[in-house]
Amino acid sequence: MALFSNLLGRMFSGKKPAPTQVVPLKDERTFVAQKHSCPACHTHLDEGELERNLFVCPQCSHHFRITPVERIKFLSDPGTFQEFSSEVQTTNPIGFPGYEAKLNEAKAATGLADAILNGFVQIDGRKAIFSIMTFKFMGGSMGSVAGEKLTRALLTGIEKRLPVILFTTSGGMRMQEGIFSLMQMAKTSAAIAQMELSQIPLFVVLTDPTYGGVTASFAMLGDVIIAEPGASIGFAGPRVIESTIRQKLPEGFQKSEFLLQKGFIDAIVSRAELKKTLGFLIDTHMARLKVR
Amino acid sequence: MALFSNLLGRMFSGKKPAPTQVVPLKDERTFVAQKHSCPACHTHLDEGELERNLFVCPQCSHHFRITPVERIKFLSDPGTFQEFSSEVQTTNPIGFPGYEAKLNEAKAATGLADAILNGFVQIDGRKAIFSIMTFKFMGGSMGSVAGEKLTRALLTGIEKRLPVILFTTSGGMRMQEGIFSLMQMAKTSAAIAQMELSQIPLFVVLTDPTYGGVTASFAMLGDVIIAEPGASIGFAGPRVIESTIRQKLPEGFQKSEFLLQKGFIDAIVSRAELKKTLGFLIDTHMARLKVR
Amino acid sequence: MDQTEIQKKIQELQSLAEKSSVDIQSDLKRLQEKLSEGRVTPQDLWKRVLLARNSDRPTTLEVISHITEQFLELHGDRVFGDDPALVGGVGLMDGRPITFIGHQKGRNMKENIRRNYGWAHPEGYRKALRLAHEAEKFGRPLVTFIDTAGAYPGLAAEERGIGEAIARNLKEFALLKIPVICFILGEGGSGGAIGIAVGNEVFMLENSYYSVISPEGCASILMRDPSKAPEAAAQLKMQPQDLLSFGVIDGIIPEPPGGAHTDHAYTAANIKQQILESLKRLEQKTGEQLARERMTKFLAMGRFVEEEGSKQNFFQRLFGLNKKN
Amino acid sequence: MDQTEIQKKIQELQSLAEKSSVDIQSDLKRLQEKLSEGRVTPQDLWKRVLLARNSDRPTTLEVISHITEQFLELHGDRVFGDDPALVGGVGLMDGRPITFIGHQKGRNMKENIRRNYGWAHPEGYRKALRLAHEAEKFGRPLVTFIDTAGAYPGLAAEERGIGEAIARNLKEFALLKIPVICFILGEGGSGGAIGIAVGNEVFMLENSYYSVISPEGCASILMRDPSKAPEAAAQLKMQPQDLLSFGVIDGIIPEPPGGAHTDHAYTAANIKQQILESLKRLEQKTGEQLARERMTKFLAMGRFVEEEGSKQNFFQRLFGLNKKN
Ligand SMILES: [Zn+2]
Ligand SMILES: [Zn+2]
Repeated sequence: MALFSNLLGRMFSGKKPAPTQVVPLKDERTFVAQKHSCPACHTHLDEGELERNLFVCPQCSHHFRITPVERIKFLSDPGTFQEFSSEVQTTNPIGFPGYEAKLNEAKAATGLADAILNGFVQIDGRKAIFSIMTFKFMGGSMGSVAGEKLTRALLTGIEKRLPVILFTTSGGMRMQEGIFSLMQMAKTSAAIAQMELSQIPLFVVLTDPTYGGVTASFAMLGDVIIAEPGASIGFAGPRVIESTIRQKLPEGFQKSEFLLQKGFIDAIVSRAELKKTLGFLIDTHMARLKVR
Repeated sequence: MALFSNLLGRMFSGKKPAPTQVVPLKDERTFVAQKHSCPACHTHLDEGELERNLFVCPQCSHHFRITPVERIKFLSDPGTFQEFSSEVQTTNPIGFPGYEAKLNEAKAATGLADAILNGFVQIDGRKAIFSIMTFKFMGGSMGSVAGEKLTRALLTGIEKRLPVILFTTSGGMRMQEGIFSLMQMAKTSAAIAQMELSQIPLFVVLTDPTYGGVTASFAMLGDVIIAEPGASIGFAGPRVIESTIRQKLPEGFQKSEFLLQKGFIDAIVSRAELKKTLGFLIDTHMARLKVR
Repeated sequence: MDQTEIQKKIQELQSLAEKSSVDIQSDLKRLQEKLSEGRVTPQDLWKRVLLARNSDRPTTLEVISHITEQFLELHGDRVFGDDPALVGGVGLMDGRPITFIGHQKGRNMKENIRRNYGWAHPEGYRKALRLAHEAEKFGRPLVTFIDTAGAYPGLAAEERGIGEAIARNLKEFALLKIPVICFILGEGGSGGAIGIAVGNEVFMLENSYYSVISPEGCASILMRDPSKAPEAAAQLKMQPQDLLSFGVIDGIIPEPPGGAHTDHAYTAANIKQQILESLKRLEQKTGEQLARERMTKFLAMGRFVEEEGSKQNFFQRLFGLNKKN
Repeated sequence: MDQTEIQKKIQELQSLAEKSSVDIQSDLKRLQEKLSEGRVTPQDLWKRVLLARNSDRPTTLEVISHITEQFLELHGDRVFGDDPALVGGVGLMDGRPITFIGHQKGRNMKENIRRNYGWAHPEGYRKALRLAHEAEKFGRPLVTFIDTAGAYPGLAAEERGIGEAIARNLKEFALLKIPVICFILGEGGSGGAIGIAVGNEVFMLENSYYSVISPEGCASILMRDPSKAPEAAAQLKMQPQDLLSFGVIDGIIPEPPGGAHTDHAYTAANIKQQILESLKRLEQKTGEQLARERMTKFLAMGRFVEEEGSKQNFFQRLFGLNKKN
């Protein structure tokens, strides 16, 4: 966590913080494991070229999983990201055996304190709040810290009248925090209820993969819900479902395109278009708030 | 219309009207046409016995279509019905050829001014408003008068803080009134929107048959929606659907039980239980209003 | 359309003579006939019904693309599916955010199979309502485009409650605290049309129609002969001038002389101009006023007779005007 | 449960000795063991998990029929279907109207097939929300009964958006301007449970559990051995005393000594008493207070550490307490 400056502390003191220096997380992509070829179309890829293409396969448009830092880089104006709420840190609330060790492992591997990162950003000059999950930190599992940070992002949006943009990726709730982790579903949804009353827009960007309690709470509560192409999104995982219904799942089940057809997302937007789309959504959803 | 006293006029003058003497309409039942046997189970039936059984077949529980006057008799306390809004009368708003003749025919056959009858009633001592449609009057088709009377029933409910109970039966909108008849869908729904703001309860009782614009407006907008057993309820008629999809419709399609399973009605209540159920609904929905 | 207007149209048409397509020629002829006769025949009216159904007329998405700088289609009803026959989204028109919804027909067989010929299912109406509420939450005006022969009369539509979906829209649209402006683009078919047409102001394109039943349906029920649709169409009084005279709509949007399909840009420009004019009026009002006026407008729809004075008393009493006791 | 309570239970059990079923005997033994050891073992806890799943426990509809004079089940989500695994309706309890919703399990195989073993689909959660809004509109308190292993993990549930349905409930329940009182009757399984458990006050029956994951699921993921479920159950701290000590629930409803299944009337009477007590408190408050308190309660859920003072500052700032600038 020393990686990101503690913005919130400074906010309280009233000083305007300097833009934070961000350091890339370790690779979250399946790229290396696939021996420098696209896992979808098996084309051989050059890592530099892939990065220039926002980690989207130039052949088949497969969207690789990316880190929060890369999202910030691709979707916000350079140098505008200012982290906040990094002072919130994980504990072992129900004394679950082995949880501390797992946490330390994940912290070492990612350089992050937990599975979520909050910050103020600008998108082509428009102010907004990002709350970004990462799958690399214990499968993006949602415990007390992720819930608290997400909640702070939402409530800060209300306080500062800024649109909030959530990027989801998660395997579900973090079972090592027991009932506290389940409660994060209600907690984050209550924060969104508060946003609803304040009429501050919430935009959700679903990325691969988003499952479990995250799908059954804030991921489905955006005023506008966007998905990256080809992302897997669902409540129960495919293996659980297959063992329940005892048959193979159809092709494309739980993919972004499936959710679009089933009526649960507003649009599928490619990574290259996403920054422009988010800017447009801010313009169309903040007009009244600006007038006031 | 001379049949029913004009209550509204008296309401304006502030005089309390006497209970109205109601006269039975001509038979709306399929009974006679079926040569004194139940159209569902073909049991031979005695008309007196059938009436004592609320026009429900004692063998198979087939619910015969009944007249507004019979509904009043079966569902409200004797002598409490007081008609209102009978001063609203039908005209030929778009000059549709032959409409007047058809109207006169229907008036003569039913003794009613149009397809709907409004009145104040009491249900085991609880005050309420009834608005009752009849299929016998031009297939229960909904024109300006039915729309206006229904709207007055709803708005009177708001004004007097009384629950409103609608009994629907209709083949759809009255095409002879052209666009005015279509507008009744929006009109009655706007009145229900007004009720929503006032938090006055609306209970809908769907009876056989309820179709078309009635189903696509007030019939589906009750706070609680009850159906009589075995009633046919839908938007498009079965023949239209069969000719669209070019196949036979499944058994039980558009019946009350089908709608219950599909999630569009709250409960199916037999005619014998209906009065008690309506009383219960009034008790459970008017508690707050009474406290005020 | 009065004589002067028809005269003006003919002049417009003549000035377009160089581009003269068969369409324009036949329209010209039709209008000249109208002028000479002094009034239209059922056959004239029927041509306009066919014009309303012309598959080259501008569709919802085309009109939107003409009148907005940027538009994002938003999908889904959040409960069952996304209906390609009823679309919607948010756009910027002269930099101002507006939510659009409308029936979407296809241009050819393939598109029409996908769009179900603009016959929407319940999920279409539910998406429309969701987007209307989204517009209300963020204070955007709502513009709707009606272009459907009707809600789909199919088994699945009944199973999923097409009646409930339309009914809910009628009620909820009455309550919206934003400006709602509606345009009948082509076919305004019955419940399927009014399901997204409860607006503060409702306009019809010159060659559109808006009716409680299709002329074919009316002819087959009342005359037991669907081929008598032209007569039924005349009797139903379903064309813009009729509805304007009834006070059911608020204005007629001019089409190019040959019909909207001959010049999408011109038609769209007229629609845009009307939106701007209407917004100028409507944006003066509070959300409560807009909802109340819309509700009162539809509560007053219908024609009937009654005993002297009682109607006025009824509404006076209910809306607190001239309250006596 | 402290020592005195356990002592009391043993006395109760002994007084029931004449009716002594095997259940009671084994419970007696279990509780005596607890007492002698001073603390429970994973095997003790596991017996309680099995008790929570006992198919003879009182179900939602049984509890309702015990505590109301009159009850009408209300069906349907108004968009897709009626879910027999999640039921609801309106009832009169001591003459006061209350809306009830709850998961419904079957008593035998046939009933369970119909009720899908209490695993609800999206339409169940949507019906629950509809009834909650109906209760709010008419100012009735809402009482919910949770008894599910989880939301149904099936293809159709995913297609119809089980995630969306639960999520929407979590948000909308937070806003309800009525008293909301929740009871975990038996199994409180994960998202499927919390989807109807956002209450002002939440209670657990003595032998129920409430957990983010089933013990079997936890054991197979973390220990790669589902048979280690008893250990996982102990580690997950999912039983009433745990949750009460965490401040996640507000109280524990006593069951008869042999478990709730041995005496439905007694269990229901305890639930009714708790409803009456809670209502006495909650009905003092305005709708706004109730919604605000419920929201604040859930916003405060979670355990973490942070730099000195910052949390307090954060909430102070947001909720306008001690506002400085
Ligand atoms: Zn590829
Ligand atoms: Zn029979």
